[in-house]
Amino acid sequence: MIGLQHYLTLSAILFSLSIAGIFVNRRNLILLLMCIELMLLAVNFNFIAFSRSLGDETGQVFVFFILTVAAAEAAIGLAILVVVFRNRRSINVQELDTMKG
Amino acid sequence: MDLTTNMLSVLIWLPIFGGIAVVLLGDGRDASSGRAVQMRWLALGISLLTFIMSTGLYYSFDTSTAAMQFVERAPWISAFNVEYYLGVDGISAPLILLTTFITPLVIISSWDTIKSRPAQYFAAFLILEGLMIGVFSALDGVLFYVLWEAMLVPMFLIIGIWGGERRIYATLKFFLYTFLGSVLMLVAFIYLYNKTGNFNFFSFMDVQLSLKEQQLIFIAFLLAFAVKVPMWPVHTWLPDAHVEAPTGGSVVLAAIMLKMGGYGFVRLSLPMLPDGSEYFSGMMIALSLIAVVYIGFVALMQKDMKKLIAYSSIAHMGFVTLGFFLLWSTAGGSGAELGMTGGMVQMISHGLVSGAMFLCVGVLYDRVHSRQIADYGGVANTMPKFAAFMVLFALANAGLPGTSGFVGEFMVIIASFKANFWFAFLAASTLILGAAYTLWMVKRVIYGEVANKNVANLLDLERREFVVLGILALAVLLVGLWPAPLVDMMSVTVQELLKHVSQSKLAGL
Amino acid sequence: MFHTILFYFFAIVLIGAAIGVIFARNPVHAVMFLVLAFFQSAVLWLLIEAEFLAIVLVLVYVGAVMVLFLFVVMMLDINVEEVSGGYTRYLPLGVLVAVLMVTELAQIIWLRSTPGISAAGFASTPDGYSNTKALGAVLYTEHVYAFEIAAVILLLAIVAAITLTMRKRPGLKQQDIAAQVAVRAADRIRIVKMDAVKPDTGSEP
Amino acid sequence: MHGIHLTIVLAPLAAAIVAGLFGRQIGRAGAHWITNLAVGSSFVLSAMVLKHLYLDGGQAENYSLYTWAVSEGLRMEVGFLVDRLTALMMVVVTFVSWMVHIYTIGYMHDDPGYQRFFSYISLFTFAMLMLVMSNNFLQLFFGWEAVGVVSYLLIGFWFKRETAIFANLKAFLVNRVGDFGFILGIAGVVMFTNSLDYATVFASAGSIAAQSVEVLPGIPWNAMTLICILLFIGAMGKSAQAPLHVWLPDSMEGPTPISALIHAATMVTAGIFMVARMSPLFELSETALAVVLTIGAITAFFMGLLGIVQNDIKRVIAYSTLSQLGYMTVALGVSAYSAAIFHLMTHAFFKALLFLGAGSVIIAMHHEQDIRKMGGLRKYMPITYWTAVIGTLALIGFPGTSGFFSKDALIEAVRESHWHGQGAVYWIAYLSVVLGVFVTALYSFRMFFLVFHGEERMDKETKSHLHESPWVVTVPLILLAIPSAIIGWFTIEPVLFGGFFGEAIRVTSEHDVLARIGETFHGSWEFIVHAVTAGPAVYLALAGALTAWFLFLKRPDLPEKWAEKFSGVYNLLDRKYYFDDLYIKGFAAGGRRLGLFLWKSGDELVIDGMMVNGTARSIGRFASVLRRVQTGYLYHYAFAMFFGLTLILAWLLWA
Repeated sequence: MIGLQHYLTLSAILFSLSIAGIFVNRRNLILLLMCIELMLLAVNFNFIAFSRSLGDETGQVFVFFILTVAAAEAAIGLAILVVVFRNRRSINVQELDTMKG
Repeated sequence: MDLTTNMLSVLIWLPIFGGIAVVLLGDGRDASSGRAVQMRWLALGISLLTFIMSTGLYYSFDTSTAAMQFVERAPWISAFNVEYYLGVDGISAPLILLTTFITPLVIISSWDTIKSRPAQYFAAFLILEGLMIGVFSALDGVLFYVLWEAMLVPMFLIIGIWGGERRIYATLKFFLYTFLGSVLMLVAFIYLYNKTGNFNFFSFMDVQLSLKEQQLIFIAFLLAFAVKVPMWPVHTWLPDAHVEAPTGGSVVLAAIMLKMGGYGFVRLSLPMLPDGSEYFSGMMIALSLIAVVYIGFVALMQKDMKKLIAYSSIAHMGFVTLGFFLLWSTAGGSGAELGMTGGMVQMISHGLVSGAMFLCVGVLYDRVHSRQIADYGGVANTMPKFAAFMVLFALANAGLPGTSGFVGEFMVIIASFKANFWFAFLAASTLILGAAYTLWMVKRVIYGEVANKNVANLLDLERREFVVLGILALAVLLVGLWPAPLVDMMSVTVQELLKHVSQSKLAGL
Repeated sequence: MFHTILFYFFAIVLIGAAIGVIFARNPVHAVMFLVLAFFQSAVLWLLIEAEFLAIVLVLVYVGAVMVLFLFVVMMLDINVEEVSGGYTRYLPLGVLVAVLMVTELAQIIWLRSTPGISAAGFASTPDGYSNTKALGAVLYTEHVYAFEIAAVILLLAIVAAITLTMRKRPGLKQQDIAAQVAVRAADRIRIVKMDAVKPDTGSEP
Repeated sequence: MHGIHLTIVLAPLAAAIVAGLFGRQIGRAGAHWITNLAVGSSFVLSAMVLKHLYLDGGQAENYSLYTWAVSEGLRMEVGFLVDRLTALMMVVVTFVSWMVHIYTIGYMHDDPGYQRFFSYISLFTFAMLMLVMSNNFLQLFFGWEAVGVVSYLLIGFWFKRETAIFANLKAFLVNRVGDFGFILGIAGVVMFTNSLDYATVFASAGSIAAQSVEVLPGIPWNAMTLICILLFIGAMGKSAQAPLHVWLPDSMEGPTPISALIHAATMVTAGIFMVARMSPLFELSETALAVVLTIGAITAFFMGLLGIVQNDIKRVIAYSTLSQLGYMTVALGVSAYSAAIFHLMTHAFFKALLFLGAGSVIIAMHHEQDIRKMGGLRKYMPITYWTAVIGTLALIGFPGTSGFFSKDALIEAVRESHWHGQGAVYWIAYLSVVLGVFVTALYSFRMFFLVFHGEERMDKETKSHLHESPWVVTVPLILLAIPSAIIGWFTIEPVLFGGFFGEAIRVTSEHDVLARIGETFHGSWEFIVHAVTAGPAVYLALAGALTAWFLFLKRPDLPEKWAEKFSGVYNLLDRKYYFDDLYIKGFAAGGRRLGLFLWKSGDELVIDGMMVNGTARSIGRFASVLRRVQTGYLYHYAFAMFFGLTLILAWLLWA
């Protein structure tokens, strides 16, 4: 029987993959944003799985909000990305090092 | 609004809101703009109003009780039992009066010498005034701490923006020194809070603490207060800060902010940690005496007038801490009250005298733009009125009887003799050293032939400067000739305090 | 049993799509993989009767957000050659961390979880249960403030995205209202003082 | 009487304030009128007080004006104790002060700081009166320091002169060394009696003497000895006793009127007055009295010797003052307090007279003070000359003059003071005062002859302008010459033997040398006859005068030859026993060097360099290593976060 643990495992794998993605893709800001989307998806999996397991809809409400915020975040992130690209003609993350101490 | 019940709040918030108003209404332009002129009048008006209100504090102050007066109490952060708890007793009331007295003088003295952003400058002083009054009247740990730290900000700005050439170094040193010290005070407050469940000073006084606890808390407090006083060896920020600060900043720093340290000792360390204080009293006395003697010698060799006065401040504040910690060295506590009263009077007197000395240096600096002793000589030839004031204040600084500088020193020396001959011996050496460094400076600056063209072109005091120095001179003489009102204000509170201090907290454990 | 097979099938496709997102050379391909991942997730959510969110995921995410991504990817003239590649250097470390993470999480999930939870599948929903209805019932009552805030956040995102990406083109003629209001007479007119010039009478015959 | 006391004190103060603050408004004449009026009326009132207390048999009054402060039961008050001792001092002070006020009108006539000067000397009168009229230690200390400050201001009156401002700083600092001991003494008094009031302290003097303190651990000291010696250190500073005498000769940089007023007649005698006032305390410590005696004897003799080699007219008188102060101190040391005060009084008159006479000479010589450039002034300045004769005779103790009575009585007292034992102390004291008489006569007449007799060594220009001083200068000279000449004759009996001071001065019976002399005293004339027939002092004085005549009028070449021959001794005297060198090069320079060391090595190197900035530097170094971690790449930070997370998880799981 497929239960909570399967979903959580799937979510963990998805999460780890997106982390690996963030490490691996250091040239492309868009891919980083996509990895973040993937990460949020993994989180959503957890919420839904627990919500079902506990029989409490609040978890799903959370997912709803996460989706909202993620959409907003994607919109702003992409807008920033466009501005960055416009200013620097590149979306290479390794060139964004103004925080260097 | 009933003034007697809300007196302290009014005294705190009137200058703060006044300062904010001055900032909001003033523009960033230089002193020549009409707006700036209006703003300094506004600032002066607010500070004078505060002073007039504070005289009400003096008149309705009841000298026969040691209890807190003008108490205001309201919950502030109820989750932690933090209160907006104000009150004054004989220890804090004179200091508040000193604050409200000095601030208008500072504003008048900087009337048109601050060229850039005068409105902000005056506002900083007003806000600082309110915060300082707050520190002196706060009876809640968190309130005290918040005001204590907030006070640094205007001072930081005053030195950092309107200061001299090395102002950044000086401000950083000033800020880090004082801030590092006071952080531990917060830790101590939190520890006490864990014991008592609130931040009320009185519950801190009543709580039973083991010797170990008292020692640790004492050290935490000591760092905060010793830096402010400043005691040897954590004094080196003071000369730098003074040298770089604008005249008004130096005056407030020396006259009032240094008193925070002494005030902290009497308000917190002594009554809350009697056994810790006893344990460390020998060290405190030793440090105080080192301050008196060591700093006296160091001051002798200073080439910069402000540095010299700054060093002399350290030496004079040594008397304050010496007087406070005599209790355990005297036979049967005889002399403790005298010493503590002497320390308190010394704080007030030092506020007047060192403030006046810095104003004198400011008068010269405004004209010649140098603080070096070597750049002057024979000032008395061109500025006779100024010379008279300078000599008077110098003599007060050297502890001449009849001026305020004498009162505290006399009491402390007498009290320390009761403790130990050598304490008095070392303390009394200030009679020689104080006269030596102050009058040697006077000799090189005021007396002699006109040294150079700058001095030859000096103009004597303007009416504004004359008024400021004249008022201070009167105050110095008044306190020197008749200190009884001041002493009476303190005496009952000091007695009560000593009762607290001499009661060991270990007995109940 | 059927459920189980479906789950594993979609899960494997989902993981494959995720790997695709990470390693795709072309950003457009990456976006397409991501779309696939979202579809798979939606199906998996359907499997555990979270119908509303599954549909929303498809509609909002795939329909709007992913399209936005595609737009941006296509709009920006990204040099694919420069952008892709070079990830091999960090690959071992990334994989190591990922594997470590998965191992740890799996251990928590399978070995250290509360005994009661690990046992069976999800409890079946009662008859006449509507996921959408139940969700709506809490969303508009208990979480109505959060809901409102979410709306504000979306509005903020719209405004932010527009202000960030809007730019002034040099050729464009625009009204600067603030400048018009703040203007003073002195800025507009300049009085020039000159010596009065008399008509040269001397040369007149 | 309270109103009168208050007027006596406050009139000079008010005049000083008016002349000082409103000098420009009231003008020069206004300044000297108001101050003269004030001090003159103070004198008249003081004389009334004295008359009331002595002739009318009035009671001494002791009352407080107001409470300065109260703390821990210690009442610090301001008040007056007016008994005969005080009244005598008041009369002397106000009289000399008034004379000097009048004299100043002439002496400072052309000085731009005219009003300031009058303000200062009036202020001084106020301070001195506060000192002598005090009924407690606090006010005593106030007056003590206040006269010191006015002295400081007056020595540096011509503040453009480098020497003057050096001298005034030196004077103040040396005085402060004395005050250092004085305030410790006061603190000691408070420690044992918890009172500052004379009456209370004197009443419990016995209990102080019964206690002991350990200043150095393990060595108990009698408390009274400690207190008295500390108090006497204050007196040493103010009354310029060796080794704290160095400031007085230098103080001659001030204008001559104040040399007469402050550095001869009044302020420097404050120490003598104070010890006499404290007689109930000093009586109880023979050790302290022995110290007083020794210090006084050393000062009396050795400072007198210095007077012989000085060439500045004022410095000669200054060293003479030192020597005479030594005499007074000796009298204190043998418990002959009345004799000390008596000598103080006569000395005030004749020394003020000598100083003012010297000032008159200086005016005539156009501010030339070197006696080697004077001579033969007798015929140009008859009044000055004759008053100087009286002053000099009084100084050397010529029979019949006031100085004779006081000094001879004093020497007699020393001779009788066998209770000090027959040891070194007694003989040092006795020989000093006796030989001192010879020395006094020698330097006094040396100066007198060099100035008024012999060849005229001044240049032509000066000589052509020589003339007698105006009446404002000569009248005070005459008025001072009268008491210098005769006051001893009339007052010796009541002051020394008639119990004039009554309760003000307390002497235990075994110390009471004056009573012993009094047994053989049968009037002033008898006293003169006795001195001429019995004592060596009168003959020594005459010998000194003759020696001076021989050396400086008859054979003026001899002194120079001797100076070369005995150059070691001469240098020792000329350099004033190297005290100045010791203080300036030793203590002052040492203090400065110590200050520099503490500042540069202590403050700047150790505290600031190593502790404060050192901490900052090491934090900086540590940070510059740490900052490499901050690459600025967001993904590095994210990576660090995740890596940390996995590590924490791993730790939680497998640790």
